[in-house]
Amino acid sequence: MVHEWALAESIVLFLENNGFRKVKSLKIGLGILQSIDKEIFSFSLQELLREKGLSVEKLEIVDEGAELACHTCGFRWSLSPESMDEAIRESIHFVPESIHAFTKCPRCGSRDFSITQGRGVRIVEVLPG
Amino acid sequence: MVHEWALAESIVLFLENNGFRKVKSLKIGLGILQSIDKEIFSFSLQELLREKGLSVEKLEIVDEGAELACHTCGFRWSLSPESMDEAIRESIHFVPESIHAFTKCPRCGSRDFSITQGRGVRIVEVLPG
Amino acid sequence: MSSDPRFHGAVKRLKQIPKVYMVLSSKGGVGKSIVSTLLSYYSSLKNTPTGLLDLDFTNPSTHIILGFRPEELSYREEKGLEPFKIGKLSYFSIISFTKDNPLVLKGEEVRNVMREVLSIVNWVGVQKLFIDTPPGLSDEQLEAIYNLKGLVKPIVVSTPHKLSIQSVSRLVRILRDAGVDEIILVENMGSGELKTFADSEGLKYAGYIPFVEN
Amino acid sequence: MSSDPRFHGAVKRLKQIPKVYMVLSSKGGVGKSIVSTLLSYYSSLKNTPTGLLDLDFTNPSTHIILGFRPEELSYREEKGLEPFKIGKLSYFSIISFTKDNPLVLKGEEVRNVMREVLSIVNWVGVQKLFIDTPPGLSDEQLEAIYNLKGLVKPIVVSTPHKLSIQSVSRLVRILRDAGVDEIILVENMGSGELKTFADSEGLKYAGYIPFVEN
Ligand SMILES: Nc1ncnc2c1ncn2[C@@H]1O[C@H](COP(=O)(O)OP(=O)(O)O)[C@@H](O)[C@H]1O
Ligand SMILES: Nc1ncnc2c1ncn2[C@@H]1O[C@H](COP(=O)(O)OP(=O)(O)O)[C@@H](O)[C@H]1O
Ligand SMILES: [Mg+2]
Ligand SMILES: [Mg+2]
Ligand SMILES: [Mg+2]
Ligand SMILES: [Mg+2]
Ligand code: NI
Ligand code: NI
Ligand SMILES: [Zn+2]
Ligand SMILES: [Zn+2]
Repeated sequence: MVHEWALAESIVLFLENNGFRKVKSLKIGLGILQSIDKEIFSFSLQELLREKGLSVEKLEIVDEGAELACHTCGFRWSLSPESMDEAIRESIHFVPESIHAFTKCPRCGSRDFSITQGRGVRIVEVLPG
Repeated sequence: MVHEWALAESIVLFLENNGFRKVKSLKIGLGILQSIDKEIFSFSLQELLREKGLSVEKLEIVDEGAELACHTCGFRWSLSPESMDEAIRESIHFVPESIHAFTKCPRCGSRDFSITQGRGVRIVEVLPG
Repeated sequence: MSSDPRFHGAVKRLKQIPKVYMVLSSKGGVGKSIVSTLLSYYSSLKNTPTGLLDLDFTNPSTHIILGFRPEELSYREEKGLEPFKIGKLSYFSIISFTKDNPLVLKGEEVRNVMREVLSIVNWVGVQKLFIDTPPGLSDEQLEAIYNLKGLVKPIVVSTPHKLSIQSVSRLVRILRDAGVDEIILVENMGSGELKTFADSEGLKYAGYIPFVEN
Repeated sequence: MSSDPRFHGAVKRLKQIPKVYMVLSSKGGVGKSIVSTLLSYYSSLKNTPTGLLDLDFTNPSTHIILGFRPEELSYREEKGLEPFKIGKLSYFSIISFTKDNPLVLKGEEVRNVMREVLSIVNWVGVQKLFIDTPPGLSDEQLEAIYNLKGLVKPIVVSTPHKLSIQSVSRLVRILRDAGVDEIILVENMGSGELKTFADSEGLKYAGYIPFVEN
C-alpha cells in the first residue's frame, strides 16, 4: 500500500510552501478508516523531509478513531476497518468517502451521513522551531 | 412584506411539534440580511402563539449582523441591506442566498463565499416553562 | 432536522397538498424539466388546481419552457408568498429573484434555499404539485429523499440510453433503501423500451415521450 | 485552502502536466463525458501520452463509454496510484472503488474526494490530461474554478439548444469573474450554430460534433 508516499508528500509540500524549514513539533493524525501503514507512512515522511532539507525535532503520528453521524436520525457510530471486506477496505484506503458506497446508517438506513472523525491524514499541530 | 407571517409560523410549528406548550423564554435572532419587518414578525408570532394556545413568558427578538466569508482568499466582510438596490433587497428578503447572484468577494472576486452569520430567522434559545 | 423551524413549516405546507410529485434523475439532460413542466401544465388544463415548483436553482429552466422572462414573474405576499399564475397553473421559481445572474451555491446553501422556499410559498388550493430538481445525487436529492420522505412521490425520468438507465438504477436503490415503495418511471426520448426495465425494478411505468424533432 | 496538505500535493501533480483541460458545463446531458472521453482517446492515439480523469463521482460514465466494467480497472501503487492503461491512455475513475454501488456525497465530501484523488494519482509522463466533471455549479465546480484556477483550462460543452446556451452563458460569466481568460467551447449535437455565440463571448471555438444516430 505504498500510496502512503503520496500522502506523506502532501504533508511535506504543505510545510515547504508555508515556509516551515525547522519544525519544533509536528503532530499528524491518521484516521483509522484509511488503514494507513504507519511504518511506511513514517518512513516516507522522513525520507521526504530529508530530501527537502526540512528538520522536524519531534514527530508524533497518532491514530484517530472513525466516527460517522447520520443526518437523518442523528445516530452516531464508529467503524473499524478490520470488520470490513478486504476489497472494501482497500477502496476506503484510497478514498475514504468510498464508505458511502458500502454503508448505510445502522439505525435508519439513510445514506445521508458524514464521516465526522478519523477520515484520513491530517495535520493536528505544527509548531515552528 | 407580509411573508413574515410564514416565517413566524415555522417557529410556532417548531414549538408545537416539539411539545413546548409553556415556554419560559424564547430568543429569536433576525439576520439583518433578510430585512425582516420586526413589528409584523412579532405581531404574527404573538397571533399564532395565541391561536395555538401556546404561552411564552419572555420573548426576545434580536437583530443579528450579516457576515460573509470567502472560501478562496479567507476575506470576511459584512453587508447591510440599506446599501443595496431595492429589487436586490427584496430578493434577499425572500431568499437570503439570492445574495450569491449579486455579490462577489470584494477582495478576490470569488463567488465561493458563505453567509456565516445573519442569514435569516433562527431560534437562538428556547427554555421550557 | 427538527431543530430547523423551516422544516416544520415546509412539512405543514406539503401536507396540505394532496399529491406532491418530485421529478428526479441523477443524470442531467434526460428531460426532468420538460417532463415536470408538461405534466403540471397539462394537469392545470384539465381544471385541477396544479402547482409547479422549480428547485433547480443553478439551472432553472421551467420558466423558459413556459415562455416567461424572469422579470415577468411576480408574487403576492399573503401569509407567505403566493405563486405566480399562468392560467390555472401556480408557479414558483427563484429565477424571479436571481434574474439571469449566475447562482453558485454550496451544498449546505442549497438545503437552506430549499427549506426557505418550501416553508414560505403558499400553495393555497393546489391539488397536485410537481417539483423540478437538478441532476445529481447531492444535497438537494438527499434533502428530498430523506427529509421529505413520505411527503413527496418520486417520478424518475430516464431515456433508453445505457448511461441513463445505469444512473436511474442507482437512484432507485437509494430510494428503496430509504423505504420508498412507490416510484413512477417516465421514459423520455424513447419508444417504450423501458417498460421491461420498469417491471423488473418494480417501478410504476407511466409511459413514454418520443423524441420530438424541432 | 493552503491549510489542507492535499491541496499542496494536488497542485504539484497538476503542475507537472503541461496541459490540463477540465471539461465543464453547468447543464447535464450536453455531452461532457462523450467529449472528454473522445478528446483524450483521440489524443492518445496520436502518440501523445494522455490522461483521462473522471471526477463525476455520482454518475461516472467514461468507463462505460470506454467499454470497461468497474472490476476490470486496477491501479498500481507506486509513490501514489498509477492510472489504469488503455492502450496509451492513462485512466482513473473512482468507480473501481465504489463499483456500481450508489454514491451519495454531500458538497463538502465531494471536495474531499477531489482533493484526495488529485493528490494521490500519479500521472507520470502524461502530457495532456482531460478531466470529466458532473453537471451543476456546486462544490466540484467551485473547487475547480477557484482553487485550481491557473492549473486547468476550461473546455465548456454546449448544445445549440436555448437552455444549454443560457446555462453556458452563466458559467462563462463566473469563469470571467474568476479571472479565467482562455475558455474553449465545444459544440455538441450541433452543426456550427454556436460559432457566432463563441465569437460574441470571446470563447475559443474548437468546432462541433454533429448529432450521431445510433
Ligand atoms: N422528448 C424530447 N424530444 C426532443 N428533445 C427533448 C425531449 N425531451 C427533452 N428534450 C431536450 O433535451 C434537453 C434536456 O431536457 P431537460 O428537460 O432540460 O432535461 P433535464 O431537466 O433533465 O436536464 C433539452 O434541450 C430539451 O429540449
Ligand atoms: N453527438 C452526439 N450525438 C448523439 N448522441 C450524443 C452525442 N453526444 C452525446 N450524446 C448522448 O447524449 C447523452 C448525454 O451525453 P453525456 O456525455 O453523458 O453528457 P454529460 O456528461 O454532459 O451528462 C448520452 O446518452 C450520449 O450518448
Ligand atoms: Mg432541468
Ligand atoms: Mg453535485
Ligand atoms: Mg457526464
Ligand atoms: Mg448541485
Ligand atoms: Ni496505500
Ligand atoms: Ni416579507
Ligand atoms: Zn440514521
Ligand atoms: Zn476572496
